[in-house]
Amino acid sequence: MILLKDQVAKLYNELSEEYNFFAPVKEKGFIAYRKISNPEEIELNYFNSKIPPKEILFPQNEVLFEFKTDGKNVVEIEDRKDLDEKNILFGIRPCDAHSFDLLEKFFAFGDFQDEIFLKKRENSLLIGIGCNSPKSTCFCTSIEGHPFQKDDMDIFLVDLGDNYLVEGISDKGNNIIQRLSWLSKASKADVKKAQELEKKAQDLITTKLDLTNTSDILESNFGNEIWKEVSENCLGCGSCSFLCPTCTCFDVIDENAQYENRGRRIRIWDTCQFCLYTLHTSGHNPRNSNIERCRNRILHKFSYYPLNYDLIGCVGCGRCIQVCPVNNDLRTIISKINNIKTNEENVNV
Amino acid sequence: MEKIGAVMVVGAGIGGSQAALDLADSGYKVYLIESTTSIGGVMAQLDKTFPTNDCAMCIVSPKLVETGRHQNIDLSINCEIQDVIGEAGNFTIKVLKKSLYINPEKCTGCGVCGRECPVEAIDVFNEGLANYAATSVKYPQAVPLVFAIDKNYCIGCGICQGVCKAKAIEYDRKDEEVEINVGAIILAPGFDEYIPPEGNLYGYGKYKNVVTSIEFERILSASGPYAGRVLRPSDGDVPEKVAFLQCVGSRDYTGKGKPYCSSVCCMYTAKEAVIAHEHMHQIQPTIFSMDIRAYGKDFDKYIIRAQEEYEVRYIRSRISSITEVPETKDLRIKYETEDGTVVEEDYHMVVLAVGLNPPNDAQFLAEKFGVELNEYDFAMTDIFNPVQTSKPGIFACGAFSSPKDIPDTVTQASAAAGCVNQLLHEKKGTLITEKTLPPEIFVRGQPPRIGVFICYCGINIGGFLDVPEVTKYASNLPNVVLADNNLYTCSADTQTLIKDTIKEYHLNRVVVASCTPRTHEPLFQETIREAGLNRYLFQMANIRDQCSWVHMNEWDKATEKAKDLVRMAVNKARNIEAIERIKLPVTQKTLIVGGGISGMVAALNFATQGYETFLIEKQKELGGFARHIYNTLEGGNVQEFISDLIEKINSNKLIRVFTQAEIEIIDGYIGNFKTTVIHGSKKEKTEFEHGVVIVATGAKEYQPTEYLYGQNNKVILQSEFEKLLNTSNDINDKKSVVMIQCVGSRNDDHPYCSKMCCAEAIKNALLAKQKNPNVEVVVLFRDIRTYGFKEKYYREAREKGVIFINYEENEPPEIISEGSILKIKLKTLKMGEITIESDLLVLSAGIIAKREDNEELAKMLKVPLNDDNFFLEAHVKLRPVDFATEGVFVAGLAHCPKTIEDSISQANAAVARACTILSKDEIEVEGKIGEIDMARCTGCGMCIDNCAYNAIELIDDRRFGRVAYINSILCKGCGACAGNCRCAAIDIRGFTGEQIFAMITGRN
Amino acid sequence: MNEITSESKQMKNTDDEWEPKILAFLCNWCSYAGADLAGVSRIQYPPNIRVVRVPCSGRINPYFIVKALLDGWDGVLVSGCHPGDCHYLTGNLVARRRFGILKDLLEFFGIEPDRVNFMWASAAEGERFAVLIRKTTKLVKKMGPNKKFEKKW
Amino acid sequence: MGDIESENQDIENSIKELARNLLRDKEVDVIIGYTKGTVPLSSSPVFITREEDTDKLLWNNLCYVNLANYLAPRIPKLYDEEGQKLKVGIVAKGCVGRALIHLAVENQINFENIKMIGISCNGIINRKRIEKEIGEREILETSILGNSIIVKGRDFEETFPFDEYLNELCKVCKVKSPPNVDDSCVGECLENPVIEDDFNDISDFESKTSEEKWVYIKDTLSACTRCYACREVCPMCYCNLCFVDQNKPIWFGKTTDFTDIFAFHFNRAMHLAGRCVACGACSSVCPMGIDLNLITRKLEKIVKERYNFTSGMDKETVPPMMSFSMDDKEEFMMEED
Repeated sequence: MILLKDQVAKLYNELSEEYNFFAPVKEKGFIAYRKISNPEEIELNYFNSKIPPKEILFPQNEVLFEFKTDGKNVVEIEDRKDLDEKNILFGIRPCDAHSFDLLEKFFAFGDFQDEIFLKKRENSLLIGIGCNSPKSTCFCTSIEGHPFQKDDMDIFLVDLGDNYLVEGISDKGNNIIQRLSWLSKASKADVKKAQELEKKAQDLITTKLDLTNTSDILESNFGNEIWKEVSENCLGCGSCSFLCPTCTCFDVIDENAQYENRGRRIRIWDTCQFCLYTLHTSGHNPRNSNIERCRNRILHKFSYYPLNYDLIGCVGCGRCIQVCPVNNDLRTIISKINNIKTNEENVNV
Repeated sequence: MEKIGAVMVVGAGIGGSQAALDLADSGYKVYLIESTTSIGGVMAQLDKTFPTNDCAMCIVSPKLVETGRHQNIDLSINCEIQDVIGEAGNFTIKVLKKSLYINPEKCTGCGVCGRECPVEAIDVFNEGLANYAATSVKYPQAVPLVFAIDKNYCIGCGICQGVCKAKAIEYDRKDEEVEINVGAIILAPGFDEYIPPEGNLYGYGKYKNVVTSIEFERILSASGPYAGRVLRPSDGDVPEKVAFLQCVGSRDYTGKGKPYCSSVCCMYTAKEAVIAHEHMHQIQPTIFSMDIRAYGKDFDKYIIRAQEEYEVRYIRSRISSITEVPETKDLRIKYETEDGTVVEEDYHMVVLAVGLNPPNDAQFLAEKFGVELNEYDFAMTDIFNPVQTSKPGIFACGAFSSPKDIPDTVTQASAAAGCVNQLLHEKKGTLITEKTLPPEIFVRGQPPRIGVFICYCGINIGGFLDVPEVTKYASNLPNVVLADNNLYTCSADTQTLIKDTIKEYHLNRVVVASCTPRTHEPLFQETIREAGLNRYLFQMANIRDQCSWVHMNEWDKATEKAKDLVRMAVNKARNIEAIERIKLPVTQKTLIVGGGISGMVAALNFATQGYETFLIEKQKELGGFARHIYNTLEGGNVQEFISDLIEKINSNKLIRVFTQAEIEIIDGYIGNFKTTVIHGSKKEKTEFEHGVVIVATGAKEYQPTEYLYGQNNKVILQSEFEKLLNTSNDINDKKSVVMIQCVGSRNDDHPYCSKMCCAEAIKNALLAKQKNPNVEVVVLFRDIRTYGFKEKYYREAREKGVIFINYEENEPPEIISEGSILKIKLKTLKMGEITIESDLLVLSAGIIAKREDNEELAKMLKVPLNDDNFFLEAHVKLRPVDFATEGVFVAGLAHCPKTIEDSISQANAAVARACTILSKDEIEVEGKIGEIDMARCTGCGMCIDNCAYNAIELIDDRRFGRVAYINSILCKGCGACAGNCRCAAIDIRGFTGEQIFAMITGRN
Repeated sequence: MNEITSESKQMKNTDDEWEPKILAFLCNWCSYAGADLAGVSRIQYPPNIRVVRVPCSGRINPYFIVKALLDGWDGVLVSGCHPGDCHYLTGNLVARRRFGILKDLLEFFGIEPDRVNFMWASAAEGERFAVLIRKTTKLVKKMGPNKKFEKKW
Repeated sequence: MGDIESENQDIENSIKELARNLLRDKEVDVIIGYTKGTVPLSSSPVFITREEDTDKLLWNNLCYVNLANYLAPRIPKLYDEEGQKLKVGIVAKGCVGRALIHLAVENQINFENIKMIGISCNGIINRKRIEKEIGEREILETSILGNSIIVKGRDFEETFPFDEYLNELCKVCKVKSPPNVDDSCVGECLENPVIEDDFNDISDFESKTSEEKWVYIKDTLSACTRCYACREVCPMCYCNLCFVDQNKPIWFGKTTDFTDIFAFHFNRAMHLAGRCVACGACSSVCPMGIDLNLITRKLEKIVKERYNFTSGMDKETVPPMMSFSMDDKEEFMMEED
């Protein structure tokens, strides 16, 4: 199917009644996903958002429930009522779309099912768009993805210049496309153009990380000297993880209303890069320095994720590379890790 | 006869209160007897005090509250002494406690009776400038806060009896006579001010706009008749031109006033002029004075500031009469300027700087106690020990023995206490009582169970806001187990109720919503402690003084405010914890640095009391500065006094003297110092421990470079002249001796008065005249500062023909050496330029601090120096011998220039202050102090710089590295450290971040 | 999302009746005593302040003041001993530096300068205390309710 | 004076030479400097222990991280195997020197173990501004040519005048080189500097009404994600436990509600008064591009005008929050009318 560029508004108008319509907009010089009220705001000509779209389903501050008191005791707990609302995440990138897979795995792992996230995920429709020009820091192809990866979406768009090629991926997506009867049919030339764009985009990704053995190497090199080197200039800020589409750590706090007998429990993003993250009440901190904290981040994504979910905990979006204040480049770190093994193999041989 | 471990202090002004506190803190039972109905004396009437312009009430009221509450002080007001028998060590005094017609046990000081009293009577406290009721308390912050009925005005209408819900009014209450048995007596009745008699030439009493200085003081006061605005009594206008006349009733040989100098008027006048200008900038003060007697520490700087910053004009002239301009009620003053012209000026208001008289009942007291008075009716005291009266066992302090200012009074009060210590030490601790209290209930970790007691305070609270509503509100707050209200929460029966309630409801926090914690917190704390709760598990909400009384016409809003205040108190109470006060052992030994008169007097006092004492002297021999002095102006034989002291020191086994000694290290803090001394010609090293330190390092004589000193052998110093007079007859062949005053004093390098040079000059002039009546003695002076009774000798000198000529600072005499004579050229205002020929020029060299020595010692002891490198006491007015660093005291010239008698007083005072520590086996430290969370502290050191008490230092902790450490002994809990700490590593117990957070927030 | 904006219920009156609530930190030795004296002297002043007693103005951490604003108090008043009168010698001087910076910064961040006021009042200045309470109440009232920090709910 | 390009070359050469000498003469064990970043508009702090590695050192107007941070106690890595403190050589532009000196004043470091490789900094590029102006185009390469910044992408090339695109703080910087204390500085350094500053650059903002200021501040800060990159990159934010991370009580909320964001930035500013050394690193590293420099300048102005203090100029002057004077300005105290 073909969506003309000037039909985006029409699409919005048709779906925004039923769905909370989230789309990329330009805000303070950066791209952010916002629930929009005016389709003019939508900005699809962009690389990627500053903060990944995970914030739509897993916001930085999220009220888990509210409670009421009679001044002395809690008398009533009010659960979230908005979880049944339907969402459209419009115009997200394949890498970020993949991140929802990882997030889902995390929130559904083990006995505890995080209903809030899962319900929202269930009620969300992903309309993604291929990356015609990936950034130099992108490396999705190293993680079994690519700039036109459609598997994780419900509907996939390709920017053909004047219009978008629309492809229904899931049943959910196809249902929607059926409703949009006014969409025109795609021609063979359109499909071909899309394939060309896909090829061109893939070629633009020059970063190739060999992650085949990384998990194994990491498992056997917990105490390696390399961690000191890798963390040497790390400042311990949370930029990399706050902007990471796959980071899920959160903290839980309670707040009281200022003038009323009520309060709420909120979860807020946290990161393993903060020293407070693992600080025990006793004062003991098992990850007492940047060395352990940097290591944890790498291990979590490239060792624990593969072990637990059989997936790499990274989508190759490159945000952490762009944003690190001291330019502690993930690509460099991975290649350093891969290097250890080679050296040791040499020794062993 | 057996000695008694109790002391009577007569007079509860600042002096009496200080003496009582020092003794009570040292383990003596004190009976404090006051003739009026509240304590605080004159100081409580003052607005500000010189030279710091401190608010008098701010600094004195905590002291008064402490006095009123001290467990070892038995305070009786409205008393009269009936009879005294006995002798040093055992006196029996009959005291008449006159009825207040109000039962002090029941009176809560709420003041309703005073407000309802229909008879407007005169308010003594405001010096007749405001009206007050017959039922009254002396002033709002009075201690004890008990009302009294003035029967002279009372018409017996019974209204007060009707309104008093505490049933405290007892019209038929009788006087009571008691007999008190004590070992020593301190007389501190203070003074009465000179009141110009009827028909005086100043028109006082006749012209409305002529007021005395003490009346003016009340006008200045924020709590005075015009609420701090300076207005003239005739029409309430702002007086732009105010004249202050000095020496009203002082330095007066006409018989109308007193011949002596009242010592304090020059300074208090300067202060009043400054404050008047500060309160209202349009006021331009003019001060008419003879000499400006700014002889005390930092006084001269104050005078200079008054002139330069506050536009105070000084005119050297004595005014004897004033006329009123009838139309304007302005006052006309005629005076002669120094060059002889006569000027007439009009002023809007005139303030008479009235002198200090002996107390009106001086004769009566002298008779009852059997002490002698001097020629002016002040208490006669020992020539070297100014607190020792003519009768052993009876001491005098403050203005009773001579006119003096507050710090001198406080010093003398402590000195008297020091002498009592010496007399009664073996009976210390025998008569004081200690309460037995139940063991504390352990409440830590238990959920708060709060009891709230809300007070009606008669109608004081209940009449202006809805107490039942507030009670209901309180009962619904989280963790509140019980909320109740009481007619008077402070009454004795309510205390029992509170105790019972705590037990019945297992309360572990108590909140009282009533009056101010400043007066009542200790009472309630005591109550809950008696019920087994730690006294810090208490919180107060001030819904009277800061709510019902200030919103008397806003029932709803006052009720709402009271609810908020109660909620805030409950919120805090939820977060309060028991605080255990740390106790520390005290090493009952003392270190005295400096073996001059102050050091030796202190050492002997300590040793007499049985304290082992280490006396350190830098020189080879003891004696210090006074070794160069032969006699005092009053005739005391100094040399004899010193050798007597040295002999006593050397023969006392408890005193260990180190000569040629220097301190290497002083470590530690109050009660627990450790010092290493290097001493003797062989530089031996000795280390010892001690509990207190007295700094008595003295000062030195200025070595002039001016006036040809050192170049011409006819130019000598006053000390050298004294030696010449006392050891030779060289004076007999001298024709003319010229003395120059203020050499090395009151100039840019040493901007202070050396205090003793005037007396020294006059003493030596008199001796010279006595030995050789033909010798001409000329004294060139800037101001003659023979304060107090020394004025007599100034007059005597003039009578004996000593010539006094005034010179100005910027035109000093010029010395020309011509063969065997010296020519002294001088510009005078009245005579033009004159030349005096002389065969001996005597320079009155000032006293200067031993700068290097002082700096080194100050650093070791962590105590400050002032700009002139003398040691700086903790508080200029009320803590004259203490340092901010506890356990360290100062005496003698190290503090500032002073006379031998003053040094001795200070030494004894320092001993008394030290005894408040040494008398205890262990000291208990303040509970509400700072504590450091080492895990948070980064050791940046900001708190160290912010701490006024040197209580914080950096330590290397095994786990946390370099972190700050608060010495809980030294900490006073002000929180200046915690206020600045970025890491919030410091918290103040009782005012923790969490507690204050709870008060700010949680408005649900 | 779950954002319910609630109007502050602090004073349920209409605008012209609105009365500000002002949190006042008073040092124990001077200003608190001055406030007591105002009471003893029955000097009337507006019922808008709520007092927190602190040992010394030096104890007042800027957090207290910022938190009070964030928590919806319409004004904050801090009062200590006059310079030189501090019971703890120099606590108020330490505090004064802090307050100078705080006052400048608050203003720079766009908080109305009159929201936070600092004053000195001695134990003898009951009248002055009342006068300045009247003044600060007037100033805060003029600015209207502190609505900058209403947290989204 | 040459152009920026050649200035950079000179500075870089001098850094390399001084670093080599210090390592060769065993005066230091490790050099902290900057090396080339892997992405455009960046540089990367680097630790060099071998003489031959000194060639990695670089200077390029993108060395925005304040290296003093690596000596602040929060990142205590500079110890050898035995736990002995390493001797450190640190590439020091003016603000790095100031930071080190202020850290010394606060007892955090000791110059005994430190050599500053002083350089005369010629300014740091405002990379966030360039990023924003380039917008949704990818920058692949940046360079300095003459006095211009050249930014190249796949299909564009833009030129920015160097002077204009400097950090606002660098434009008004009066301390280009580190003040010399304890003779710890090699290379360019200032001896007994006296700083005069008129702070005209913020007078526009200061003259705004409260409401205008509030709108600006709110707009600027509301993007904050509270990743604390500003705090972590700040050499003066070395608390063990930052106030926003503390509990008992939790003074300020942790959410990204503006109330909580305000609390963080306001109190952080309070904590930096008289301590901030105006390096601008906080703004350079903010992932959301928040510009905190205005606040930085105001802090400098407050302490200068109130207490005549400039942070990090010498070790002897007591910082304003550690001292006080009877005569401090108190024009802000409320008085009776």
